[in-house]
Amino acid sequence: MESQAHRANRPSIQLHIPEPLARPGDKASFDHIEVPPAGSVRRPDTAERASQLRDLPFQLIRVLDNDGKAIGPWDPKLTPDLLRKGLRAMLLTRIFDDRMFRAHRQGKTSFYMKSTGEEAIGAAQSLILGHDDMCFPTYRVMSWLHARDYPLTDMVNQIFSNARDPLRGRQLPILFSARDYGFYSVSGNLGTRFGHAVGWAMGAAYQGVDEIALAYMGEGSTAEGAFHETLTFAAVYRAPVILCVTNNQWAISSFSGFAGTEETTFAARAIGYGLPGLRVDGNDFLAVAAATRWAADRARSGKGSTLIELFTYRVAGHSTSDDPTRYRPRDEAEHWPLGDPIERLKQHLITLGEWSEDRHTALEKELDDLVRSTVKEAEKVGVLGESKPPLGEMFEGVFAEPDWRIVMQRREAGVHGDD
Amino acid sequence: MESQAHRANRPSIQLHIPEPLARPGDKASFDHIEVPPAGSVRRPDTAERASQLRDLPFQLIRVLDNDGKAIGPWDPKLTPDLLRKGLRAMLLTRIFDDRMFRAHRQGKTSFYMKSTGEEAIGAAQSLILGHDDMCFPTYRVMSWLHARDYPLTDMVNQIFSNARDPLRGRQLPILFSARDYGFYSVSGNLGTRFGHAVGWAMGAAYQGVDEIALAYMGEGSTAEGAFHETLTFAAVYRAPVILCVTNNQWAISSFSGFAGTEETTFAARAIGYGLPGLRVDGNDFLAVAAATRWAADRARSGKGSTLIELFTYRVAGHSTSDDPTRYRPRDEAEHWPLGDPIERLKQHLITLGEWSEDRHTALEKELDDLVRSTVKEAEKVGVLGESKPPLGEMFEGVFAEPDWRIVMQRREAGVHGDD
Amino acid sequence: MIRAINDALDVMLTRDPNVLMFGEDIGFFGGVFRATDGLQAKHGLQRCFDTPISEGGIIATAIGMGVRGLRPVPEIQFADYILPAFDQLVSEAARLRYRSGGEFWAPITVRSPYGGGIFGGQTHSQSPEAIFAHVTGLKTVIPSTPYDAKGLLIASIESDDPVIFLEPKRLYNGPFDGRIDQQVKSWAGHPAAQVPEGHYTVPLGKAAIVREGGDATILAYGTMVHVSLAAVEMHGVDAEVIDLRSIVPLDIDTIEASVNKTGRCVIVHEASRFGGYGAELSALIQERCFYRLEAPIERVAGWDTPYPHAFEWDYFPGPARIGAALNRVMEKN
Amino acid sequence: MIRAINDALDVMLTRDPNVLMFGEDIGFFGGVFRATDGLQAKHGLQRCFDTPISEGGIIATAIGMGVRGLRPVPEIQFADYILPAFDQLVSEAARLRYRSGGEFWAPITVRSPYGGGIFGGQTHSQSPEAIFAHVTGLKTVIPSTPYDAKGLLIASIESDDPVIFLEPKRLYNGPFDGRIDQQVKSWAGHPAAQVPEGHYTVPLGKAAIVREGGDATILAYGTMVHVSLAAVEMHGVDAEVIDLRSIVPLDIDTIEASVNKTGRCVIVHEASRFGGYGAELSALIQERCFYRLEAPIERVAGWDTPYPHAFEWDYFPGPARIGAALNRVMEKN
Ligand SMILES: Cc1ncc(C[n+]2csc(CCOP(=O)(O)OP(=O)(O)O)c2C)c(N)n1
Ligand SMILES: Cc1ncc(C[n+]2csc(CCOP(=O)(O)OP(=O)(O)O)c2C)c(N)n1
Ligand SMILES: [Mg+2]
Ligand SMILES: [Mg+2]
Repeated sequence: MESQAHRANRPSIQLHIPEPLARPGDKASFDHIEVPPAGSVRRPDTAERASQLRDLPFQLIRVLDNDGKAIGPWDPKLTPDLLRKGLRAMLLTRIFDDRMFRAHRQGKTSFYMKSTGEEAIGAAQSLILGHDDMCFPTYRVMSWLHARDYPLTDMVNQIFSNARDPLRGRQLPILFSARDYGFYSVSGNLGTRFGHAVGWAMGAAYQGVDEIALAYMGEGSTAEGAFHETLTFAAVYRAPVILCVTNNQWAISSFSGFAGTEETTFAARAIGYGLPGLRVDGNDFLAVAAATRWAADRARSGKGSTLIELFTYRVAGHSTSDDPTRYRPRDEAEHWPLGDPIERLKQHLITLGEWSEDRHTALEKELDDLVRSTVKEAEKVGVLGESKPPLGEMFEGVFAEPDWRIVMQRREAGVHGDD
Repeated sequence: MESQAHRANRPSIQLHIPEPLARPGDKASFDHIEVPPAGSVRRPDTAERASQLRDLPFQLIRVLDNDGKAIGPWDPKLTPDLLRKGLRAMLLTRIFDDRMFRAHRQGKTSFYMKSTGEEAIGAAQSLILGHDDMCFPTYRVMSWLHARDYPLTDMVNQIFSNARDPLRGRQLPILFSARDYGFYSVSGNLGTRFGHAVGWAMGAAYQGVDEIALAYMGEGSTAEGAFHETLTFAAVYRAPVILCVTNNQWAISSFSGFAGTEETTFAARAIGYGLPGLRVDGNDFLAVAAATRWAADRARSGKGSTLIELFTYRVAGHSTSDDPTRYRPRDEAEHWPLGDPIERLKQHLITLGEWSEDRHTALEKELDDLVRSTVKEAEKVGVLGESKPPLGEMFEGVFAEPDWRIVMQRREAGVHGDD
Repeated sequence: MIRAINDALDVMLTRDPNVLMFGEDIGFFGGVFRATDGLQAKHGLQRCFDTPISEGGIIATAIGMGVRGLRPVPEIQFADYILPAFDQLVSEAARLRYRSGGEFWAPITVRSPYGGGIFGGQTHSQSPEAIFAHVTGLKTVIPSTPYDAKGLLIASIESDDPVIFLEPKRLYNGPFDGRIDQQVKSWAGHPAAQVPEGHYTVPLGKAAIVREGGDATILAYGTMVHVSLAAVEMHGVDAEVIDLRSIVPLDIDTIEASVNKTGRCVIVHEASRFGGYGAELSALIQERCFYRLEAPIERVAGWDTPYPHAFEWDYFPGPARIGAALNRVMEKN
Repeated sequence: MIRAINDALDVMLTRDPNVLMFGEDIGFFGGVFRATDGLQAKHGLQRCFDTPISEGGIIATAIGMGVRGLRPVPEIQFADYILPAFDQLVSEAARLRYRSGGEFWAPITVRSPYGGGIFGGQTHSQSPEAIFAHVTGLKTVIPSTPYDAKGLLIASIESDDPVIFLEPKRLYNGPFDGRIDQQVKSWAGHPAAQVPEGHYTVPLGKAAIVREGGDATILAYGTMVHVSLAAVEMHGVDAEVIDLRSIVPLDIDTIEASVNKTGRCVIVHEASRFGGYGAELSALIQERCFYRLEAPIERVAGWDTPYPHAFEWDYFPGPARIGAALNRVMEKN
């Protein structure tokens, strides 16, 4: 063993605890974030080997410039119709979120989570992927469903946990499931569905069909072992899956330094698995769409998985239980340099001559009315505590067929007949 | 959603299952492995930022060239004494392993695992780290203990599970623990101690002392979620820990493709955590020592963790329960291009004029005698089934103090008094 | 109770430099239930800090620190999220001392809010105590009052064994007794809400008889202690109510003496019934009090379903279900 | 038994293209216990393949495939190593159907060798069935003969629920009955070693009365069925021996009928006693057969210590300990 004497004049050791640049009362700062101009990142062929793509995780794919123009090789050249669909989905998400958040204050639901500022992600990806593809969502990509016209009333009924709740009163509000809309069951525990997406995608490859999976994980959740297990399986079996890290920089009160970004990016994780890693402006509908299509093409042609970091910012609190002014500057959102995804897409459409302020205002009004009338309809069924599915639903779906324990306990709980 | 019609002429999809280049009956091949010349990798300053080191994981740090000379910037310039110590430890490990393997055939122990071909790793690292540092080993780095002169008799007693077993009959042979030798408790389940090393190292930093931890994980085991959790914590808190992947290319019957090396290296995992990643010739005692010292200096000066991939080859079967000829060519080991670590260090010492064939033969004889006589001594205590610790040991150490269940069960099992 | 827990942590941070704590959102923010409120500001960044969202990593790290001689008190944000760390707890923390021949051990105390009653749905309401109780080498502690919470938590931190410290989250802000038609109560005025300043311990493995009685014995822990007391009051049975306080080690003597006295027993817990901790209690009692038992031991527990969001009060074992079980053991039907 | 398992897998691979299997070393090599020997060669690389060493990843992947309608049969190399996947099994596989309102479910069958008797030490000998039995939404199946192994495994694979299929590894090559002084037996000649060709099922939730008797009831599963039979033979008690075959769902009717008949009961398992599956059995029986019981129900189980390597036969519940319990329930002391 070497002598330890030579260590005497080493700097004194201290445990490093990451700290964000600003806390409440401090001046908000995003100075550590570099925002490269739109169009500055190369777009390699989708067939290129991962080992040729190791520069990409350290860049930021952006398409929309400050004037609302689409720039550079990643411009996905989407039709105005699709862009308007996306805009509508994002706007609906925003309006719906606000309304539900208020519904929680009024005691109509037990819980709610907004995705303010992150609406581009689910909306763009939902519209780029196909009907037979499957998304493995988090609670923060409800715009996926709005982009596919999921029935709003069902959604509100679920959030109110009332008698028409499609999930039968068994699941917390917003932890949705919508198979026909390519939207896998969300649950409260983080990270565990990431690997299901790989299994689903491996299953597609096993069956020889070109359906693909797309999965989300918040940047905070990437610290779970499940993140790594998922990437390992995705890489080893070249599964046709798109793995997305939605880096909104906060995990409840913990800034992304606690997920390990002080010295690297989430997209850079891909390098260690031999996968392509794309880092994308998550507030840029076009960039999200373009990166998703690149990864989807790659996956469908048997080239395997891509890791996409969607760089964004969580504008609202974590959930109805959270108060972000306790841990970050109140005005932090205003300093966020990548803007509002809705505003940016709107400007782009206007620049293209495919949209106008008037049409926008009209759309806002239409969606607001829609949400209002939907909530009214759901309220007729009942809000939390006023109405719930029949008690028998508590005992359904534990197994495909109930065993004697369930049968006896149903009876003991006073469930009779169909109830 | 985009139409799926354009997919019609895509290549047909298939699930990719990795396969090694050669199976029994095939010609053994290491053609996929590039062996760069010794001395070809730059040695950055230990204070350099991880982001400046992203080239290193794709190279191979080697010091000893084919003539037994130490070459290039990574030459650790060890004293001949230390080199001879290392040689002795490696040779002892090899001879001890062979003897114990035979002891298993003779029914003297229930289980054994050799580390043939990998002896340089534990030996070099044990000699480079200090007495107050702590290693979190696997079952395949027993050369760590041999390098620190762990009492051989104790080791054999543990392997024979006899009355003098220092682990009191509670643990499988070779799943050792030797606190005074900086050797943490091994267990049968893989991967779970990797994170303990980070906690231990964080504890050192918390206490402001410059002790460091070093942990091992086999390349197969890196697929466990624990690997990622460990790297995440190591990076976030800049823990003074050296994290080693011993890539011996096999995990029982599974080649390293199943751990995800078809397109990348294990050292490259470091990039995604913002850590330095070194890829090292694990059969080169000097290279292992040099890389370890680099990482140790870095850790001790508060710069945090390093991931080291030790590239080697598992020459023997996985354990006494394994027959590698069932899944790889019988002569595969002979084609392995990085040679025998003992032979290479011996040649180096001879080249330096610090060793000779005669001295080597004498040392072999000495160690062989030592092992033989130690085994004889342990046999006097008893081999498996002939002798075991007192029955009461079964009930000790469950808790710091036994509760009534243990007390009653001791009695029921017939333990009386001190037994 | 949450303030008593905060107080215990504060006391231990002050007394012992080897004590430190970490977990998701517990540092600057003070924890989603405010258990560590103010502790980082008072004791420093290194003594109470945030972690990556990785329960396995949190426990692994804690074990490594424990091995060095520190006494880490990691928090898992909800007991439902202990499962990713289950392997660390079972295969490592619980086994380390045994397998290493006593060379290494992990004196860690894993704090975690558990149980239902807050409309938290399936993954914020579960009671996983049974799977820990079965693991040799782990202690599992569950307080039901502020006084006990502080004393048991300090005793847990000072224990040289790994302790799972489950905090009934529905009791954080008041002694909830399952009567959902009544006004929500705070701890103010509750006798066991008087928490002495400074250091004191409540020993692990010692149950509390919270109500003496001769007709039947009720065994409970956590929130169910209060619900059981309400049931006794509402149903007019002179039952002895025992708060187990720690389920491993278990105070079998107190239980045995009580059931031998009453000859009747109701076991109550929130966790689902099949294979729950109540099964072990029932088995032990019939082994030890067989000839004194006058009626079958009853178990009142969560149903054998996942914890259902909208059916919170149908799932949660309330005073009515406990009362019915009391009636059954009293053969009053 | 190992050949019966291999046969069941072969039958299912042949019948159903949705069946596939994967696990550590099960592909080319055929598994460390040879359960999948020859299956990759016969059915192709994609039907039976190796995996990364990541139990969590294996189960997550299986669930994802199951959601697509496949019927994956992952292997976990030793049941001791299921724990890294515990969260996937409990929070995902077991809950998916319920929480999604029936939209998704995971028809996976997790095969894993479990139990002691092979000098495997702490991490190759454990019996984790109790922690699965407590989880609502999981089925747990444990065969004790080649005939049952094949029939139960096929039934498990065909089940639409997630099944933990625990294989008593000490029975792979013969009906070990705990008499360690006797010659090791192979399955040859054992009546239940006659395994019909092709497809058949043994229903989940139906126990087998492997020995009829009137004096006492012994409840066992896995290796302990054979050890219990040996104990009966050695101790001359006319006990009824019931092989549970699946512990969830449990065949409560068969148990209840038997104990009502005999009035005495011994429960046997390898897992440590406290909080083990025997506790649930004991609780259920005293709830249902209280007025018929003539003596306390006895539990014979592993001690409440980790599984100790050198003390294999002191830990393993052998015929002598079962015999002593039989004597106690017969009040023969
Ligand atoms: C396994 C697990 N651990 C902890 C939690 C508690 N929790 C809920 S959300 C959350 C933060 C998640 O942050 P992130 O992954 O970044 O997603 P975001 O909320 O920002 O979209 C935490 C810690 C949980 N739900 N599951
Ligand atoms: C959690 C866990 N899963 C599986 C096993 C079974 N197992 C024991 S060793 C081994 C292979 C390990 O390979 P590697 O990590 O490459 O280490 P090596 O044996 O090559 O040194 C496996 C799968 C285990 N011991 N623990
Ligand atoms: Mg986030
Ligand atoms: Mg290996």
